[in-house]
Amino acid sequence: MYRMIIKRLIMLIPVLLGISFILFTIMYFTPGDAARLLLGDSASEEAVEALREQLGLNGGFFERYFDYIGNIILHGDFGISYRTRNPVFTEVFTRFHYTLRLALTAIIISSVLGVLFGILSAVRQYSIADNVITAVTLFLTSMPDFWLGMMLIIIFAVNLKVLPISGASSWECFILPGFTAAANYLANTIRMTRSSMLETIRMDYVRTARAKGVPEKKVIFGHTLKNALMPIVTLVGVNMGWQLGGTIIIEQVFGIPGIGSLMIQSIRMKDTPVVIGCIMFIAFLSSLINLATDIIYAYIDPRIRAQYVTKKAVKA
Amino acid sequence: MSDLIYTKGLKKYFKTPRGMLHAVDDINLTIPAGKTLGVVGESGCGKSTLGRTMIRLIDATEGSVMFEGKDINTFNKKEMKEFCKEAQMIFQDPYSSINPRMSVAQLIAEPMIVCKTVSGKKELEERVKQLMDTVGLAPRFYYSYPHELDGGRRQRIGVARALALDPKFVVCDEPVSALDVSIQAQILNLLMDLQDQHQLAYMFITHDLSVVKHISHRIMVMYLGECIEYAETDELYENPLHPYTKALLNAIPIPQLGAKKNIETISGELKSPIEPAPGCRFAPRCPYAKPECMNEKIREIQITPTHKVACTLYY
Amino acid sequence: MMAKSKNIAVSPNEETHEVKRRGQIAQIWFRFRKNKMAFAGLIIFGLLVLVAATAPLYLNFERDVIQQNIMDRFQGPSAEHIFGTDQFGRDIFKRVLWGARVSMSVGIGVVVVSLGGGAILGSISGYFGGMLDNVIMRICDMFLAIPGTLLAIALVSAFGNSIPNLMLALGISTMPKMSRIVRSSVLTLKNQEFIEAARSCGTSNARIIIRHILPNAIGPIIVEGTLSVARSIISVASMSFIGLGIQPPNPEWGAMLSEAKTQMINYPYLVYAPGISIVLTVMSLTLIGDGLRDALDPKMKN
Amino acid sequence: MANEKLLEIKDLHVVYHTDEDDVYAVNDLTLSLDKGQTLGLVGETGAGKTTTCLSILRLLPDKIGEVTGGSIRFNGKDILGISEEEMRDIRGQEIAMIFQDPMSSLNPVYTVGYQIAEALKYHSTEYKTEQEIEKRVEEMLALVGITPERKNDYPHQFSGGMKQRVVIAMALACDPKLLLADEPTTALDVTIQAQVLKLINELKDKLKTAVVLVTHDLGIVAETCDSVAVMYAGTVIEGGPIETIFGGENHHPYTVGLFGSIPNLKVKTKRLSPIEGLMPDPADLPKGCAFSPRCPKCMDICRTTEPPKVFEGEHMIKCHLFNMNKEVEA
Repeated sequence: MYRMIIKRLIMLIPVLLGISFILFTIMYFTPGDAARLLLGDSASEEAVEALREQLGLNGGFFERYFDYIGNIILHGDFGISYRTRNPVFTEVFTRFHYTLRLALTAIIISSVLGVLFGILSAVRQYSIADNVITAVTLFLTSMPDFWLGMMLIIIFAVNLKVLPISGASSWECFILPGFTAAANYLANTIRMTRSSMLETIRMDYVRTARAKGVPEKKVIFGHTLKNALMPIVTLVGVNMGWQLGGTIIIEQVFGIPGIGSLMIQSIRMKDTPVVIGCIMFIAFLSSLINLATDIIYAYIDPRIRAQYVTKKAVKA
Repeated sequence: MSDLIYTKGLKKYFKTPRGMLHAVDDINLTIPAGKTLGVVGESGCGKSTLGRTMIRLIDATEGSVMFEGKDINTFNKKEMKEFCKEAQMIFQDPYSSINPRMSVAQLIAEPMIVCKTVSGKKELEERVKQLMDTVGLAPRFYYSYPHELDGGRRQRIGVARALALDPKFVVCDEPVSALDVSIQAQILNLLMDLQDQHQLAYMFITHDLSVVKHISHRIMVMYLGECIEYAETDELYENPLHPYTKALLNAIPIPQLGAKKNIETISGELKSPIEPAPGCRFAPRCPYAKPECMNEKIREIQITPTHKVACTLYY
Repeated sequence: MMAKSKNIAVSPNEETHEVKRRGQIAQIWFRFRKNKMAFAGLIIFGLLVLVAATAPLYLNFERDVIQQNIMDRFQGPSAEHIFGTDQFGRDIFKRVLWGARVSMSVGIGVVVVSLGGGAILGSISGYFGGMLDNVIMRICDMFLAIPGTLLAIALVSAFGNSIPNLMLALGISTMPKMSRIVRSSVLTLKNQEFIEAARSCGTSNARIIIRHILPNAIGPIIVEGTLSVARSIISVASMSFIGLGIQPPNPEWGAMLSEAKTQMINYPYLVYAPGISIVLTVMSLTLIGDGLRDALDPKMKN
Repeated sequence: MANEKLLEIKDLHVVYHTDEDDVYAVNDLTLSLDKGQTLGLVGETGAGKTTTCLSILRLLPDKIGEVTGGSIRFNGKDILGISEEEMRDIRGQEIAMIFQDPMSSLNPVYTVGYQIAEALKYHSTEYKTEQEIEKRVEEMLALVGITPERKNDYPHQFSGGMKQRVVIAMALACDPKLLLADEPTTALDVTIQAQVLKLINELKDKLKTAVVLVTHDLGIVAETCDSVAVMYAGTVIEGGPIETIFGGENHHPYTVGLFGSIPNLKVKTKRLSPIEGLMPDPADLPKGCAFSPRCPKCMDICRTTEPPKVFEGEHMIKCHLFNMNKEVEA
C-alpha cells in the first residue's frame, strides 16, 4: 500500500512539470507586458525597463522557464507575484481558504443529496419520485451556474432578503454560492448513482441474494450499494478536484475573493508565477484526492486490495 | 496423402506482468488436403491462439508453419495477400465476428473486394448470391443486416465469408459452441458437406469431444499449450492413452440410460500457463504421476504410426 | 471449383417465414420517435434553429439589435417589449432572438474543433497503441489536470479576444476529453472479432478504420457531439459572462447576462429571458443526445 | 417417500412486457415433482426453463415479468397467493436456487463465509448463535470439498469450479427441500463439470433434497435425473419418468430431433439429423402447435389446434400424432 502511494506521488512530478510547461508557454505568448501593466501607461520607459530587469522578464523563453523551474526544484521557491511582490505561496494561501470553504459546502451538498436521490430514483424506478428527480436533474444540468447564482440572488437576497447578496465575511455568505456550485455536480451524482444502482441491481449476485431470502433492505443497502459505490466514489473524487479549480465563475458572481478570482486577475495582469503556482497547487490537490479515491476503492473492493497486496508480495 | 499445411516446433509466448505465458508450446502437426484435424482442449489451453498462428493472424514466437512447402512466417506483404486467399477462418462468436453496420451482401463481398478476386459489380453480385446459396442463406436476406438474423444464420454468413476466396484451408474456431444443439447440428452438417464438395482442409477447434469426433479425421488433444496426444480419430476414442484424454472422455455425459454408472473425475483445475514448471503440465492433477513426471520435458512416444502420446507411462 | 450446388440444409420455412425488415436508420428513428422526451427536445431545438436561421429576414441587425435608444431604457415587460428593454433601451426579445444565432453557431464551432481534433488523436491513439498512444494520452492527462474554464481563459488571453479564437480556445480545452472518449470506443471495437476477420483476408489498416471502425464508432461520437454542443453553449456563455468571450454589443446570451449583472438588483427581469433561452437550448440538446444514445443502443437503456 | 408431491405447477403462464412486445415466455406449463426426486428440465435457449424457475421463487424481474395464469403449489402451499414476507421465508430456507454463471453469482465484496452465513442468519431456527452459524458454514464448506479455513477468502480468490462449489454450499446451508439448479455446469470446462455434477449427485442423495435440474444437455439428464420434462416454446411437450423418455417407442417429434442433433460418442453416425428451422419468436408464437412449422410430421390440424396432452401411464406427450387411440385429458 505505502509503495503504491509513494509510486503515485513520484508519478505526479512529470505531470506537474508538463502542466507548468504548458501554462508557461501560453503565458509567454500572451500579448502584453507585465511591467507596463503594473506601472500603468503614465510610467516612464526607464522605470518599466528597470522593473522588467528586476522581475527577470528580459530572458529568452527557455532561459526564463528553466530559471523558474530551477528555483522550484532547488529552493522550493515558487517565485514572487509580479503584481504584489508577495511570494506566490502567500498569495495562494491567503485566498485558498475561501475557495476551499465554497468547494466543501458544494461537495457535501452534491454528494449527500446526490447519492440519496440517486438511490431513491433507482429503487423506485419509473415511479413519480423517479420522474420528478429525473426532471430536476435535467433542469440542473441545463442551467449555466452563473445564471442559477443570479436567480438565487434575486430570490433569496433581493426579494426575500434572507441571505447576503455577496461577499465572504460570514458563513451565510457561502450558502447561495455553495448551492450554486453544487447544482451541476448534484445532477451528475444523481444520474451516476441511479444508473450504477440499476446496473448492479441486475447482477446475478443480487438475484442470488434475493433467492437466499435476504430482506429487500439488506439487498439494496448491502449487496447492491456496496458494489454500486465504486463509480460514485470516483465521481465524487473527480468533482472535488474540479470544484477546487472550477468555482472561478461562481466566485465572480458572488464576489468571493477565492483562488478563482486570483487567477483571473493574474491572467489579466500577466502574473505568470501566480497563474502557474495556483494551477500546480490545484493539480497537486486533485491528485491527492484521486489517490484517496483509490485507497477508498481498495477498502471497498477486496479485488483491488488484492492487487496492491500481491504487487507488494511479488516485489518483496 | 499430401500434407497441405504442417508446423514445426511452433511456439507462441505472450509477455504478461507475471511472466511469460506459454500459450502454444512446441506444436508439431500436419493437415492433409481435404481432411480435418480436430484440436481439443479446455478453456485456456491455447487452442485459439494456435488457430490464429496457423493463418498468421498472430506472429509465432518460434518455429514455422509450412503451407504448401513454404513458411508463412517469412511471407512479405504481397505473399501474405496471396496466402489469405488460401487460408481463412470461421470465428467462434457469430455476434461479435460480424460487422453490425454491413449488410449480408456487403459482408460476404468484402473479402473479394479486398483481395480483388472478381472483376466488375455484376460478377461480384452473382458470386455473393451463389455463396449464399451454398451456405443455405435464402436470397431474401441479401440486403438484411446482421441484427435481423439469429445466431445460426449469422454463422452461415461467417462460413460464406470464409469460403468467398475459395480457400484450401479453413480454421474453424469453436464455430458451433455459441449455438443451440439443433442449430449446431445444422452448421456441422453444412461444414461437412462443404468439405466434401470443395476438398477443404479444416482445423476444427473445440472443447466438445463429441462434436470433434463427429467431424474430424485426426485429433490433437492440448493441455496448457502442449500437445499431449495426437491420433487418428477412431484410434483415439477406442484407445485413449494419456490420462488426461481418458479423463476428458470419461467426463462427457452420455445421453443414454445406464451408459455410465460411476463418474470418475480427476481432481483439481487447470493451472495458468504462465512460466510453467518443467515436466508434464498435467502431473499435478494426474492420478498416475511419478517423480520423473515433474523433472524433465516429456518426450512424445510414437505408439503406432498414427498415434503419438506425451506421457511417461509409455516410455 | 465452386460448382453450383443445391441448397444444403435450408430449413423448409426459410422462404416462407417473413422477418421484420427495417433499414438501420429507419429503425433508429423509430426508436427515437418512441421516446417522447427526446422527440420533444428535437421539436424545441428545431424551432430554435429555425428562429436563429431566419432572424435576418425579420430583424435588422444594426437597427433592432445594436442601436441604443436611451429614452426607452429599463422598460419592464409590456405588449410592445415582451421581455422589456435593457440599460441602453434595446428590445430584449429581439436581442435574445438574434442571440440564438450567436450562441448556437459558436457552440457548434467549438464542438467542430474539439471533435475534429479529438477524433483524429483518439483514433490514432486507440488503433495504433504503443508509444504513440502513451505520448498522446500523457499529454491529454496534463491538459485534463488544468481546470477547463481556466485553460480556456488563459488561451483566449494568449490568442486575443475574437470569436474564432474563442472557439479555438474552448475547442482545445475540451479536446483531451473528446480524445479519450473516441480512443476508448476505438479500443473496444478493435478487439472485436470482426476486425480480426477483416484482417484475416488481408484488409489494409486504412480500410479497417474507414469501413469497419468508423461506421461503428460514429453513433457514440454523434451522441457525445450533441451533448458537447450543449455544454459548449454554457461554456461560451460563461466566458462571455466574465468578459472574455463575445463582446457587447453583440447579443450573445452570456454577454447579455454580463451586462445585466450590475443592474439585476433593481431590474431583475433583465436576467430572465437570456437565461431561460440558454436553459431551453441546452435542455433540448441534452434530451436529443440522451434519446439518440438509447435509440442507437437499446441494450444500454435503463 | 414416493408419491408425496413437493412441487406442483399447473397451467402456468408467464408474460414479459417489453417496450416493443409482450413476450410469452411460459405457456400452459404443467409439472410436478415428488419429494427427494430429481427432475430434468430440458430445452434450448428461450424455451422458458429459467423463467419457470424464477416464477417458482417469485423472482421475475419487477414490473416486466408477470404470471398471468396458473398455480404453483409447494409443499401444499399456494406460492403465488402468499405474502412477500412468507415468500422470503421460503426462499433460501425451503427452496434454494443455483444460477448458471458461478463467476457472477457471488458478491465480490463479501467473503464466501459471510455469504453462506447470510441465508442461515435470516432463516435458520437450528443455527442461531454466531458460533453455531460459524460451525455450520465450516461444515458446509467441508461438505462441498473446500477446506473450512477458506471461509474468510473473497470470491475472486476461487476458480470457477470452486466458486460453483461455494454456491452449492450456500444453497444447501439451510437444508432446503427443493433445489433449483439452472444450468449449474454450463459455464464450466468438461472435467470441472464432471466434478460438480458428481458433487450434486452425492449431496442430493445424502441430504434427500429434491432437485429441478435445468439443462440443455441430455447427457447430464441421463446421468442424474429420475424424471424429465422436455420444454419447447414455454410449455412441456413431453414428460415422464426417465425410462420413458430415453427408452420407449413413442416420442414427440421435437424430442426425436433433439436426440438426432447430438453427435453420439458411442454410436458412429455419418450425418446428424438436425431439426430444421429456428425456435419461434416468443412474442409471435405460431397458431396451434408451436413446433408445427419445424415439425417433419406436421399435419393440418397441428397448424390450427393446440395439441392435447396424451398420457401413456406416467408418460405424457403433447402432440396430435398420438391423439388417435389414447385417453385424452380434456
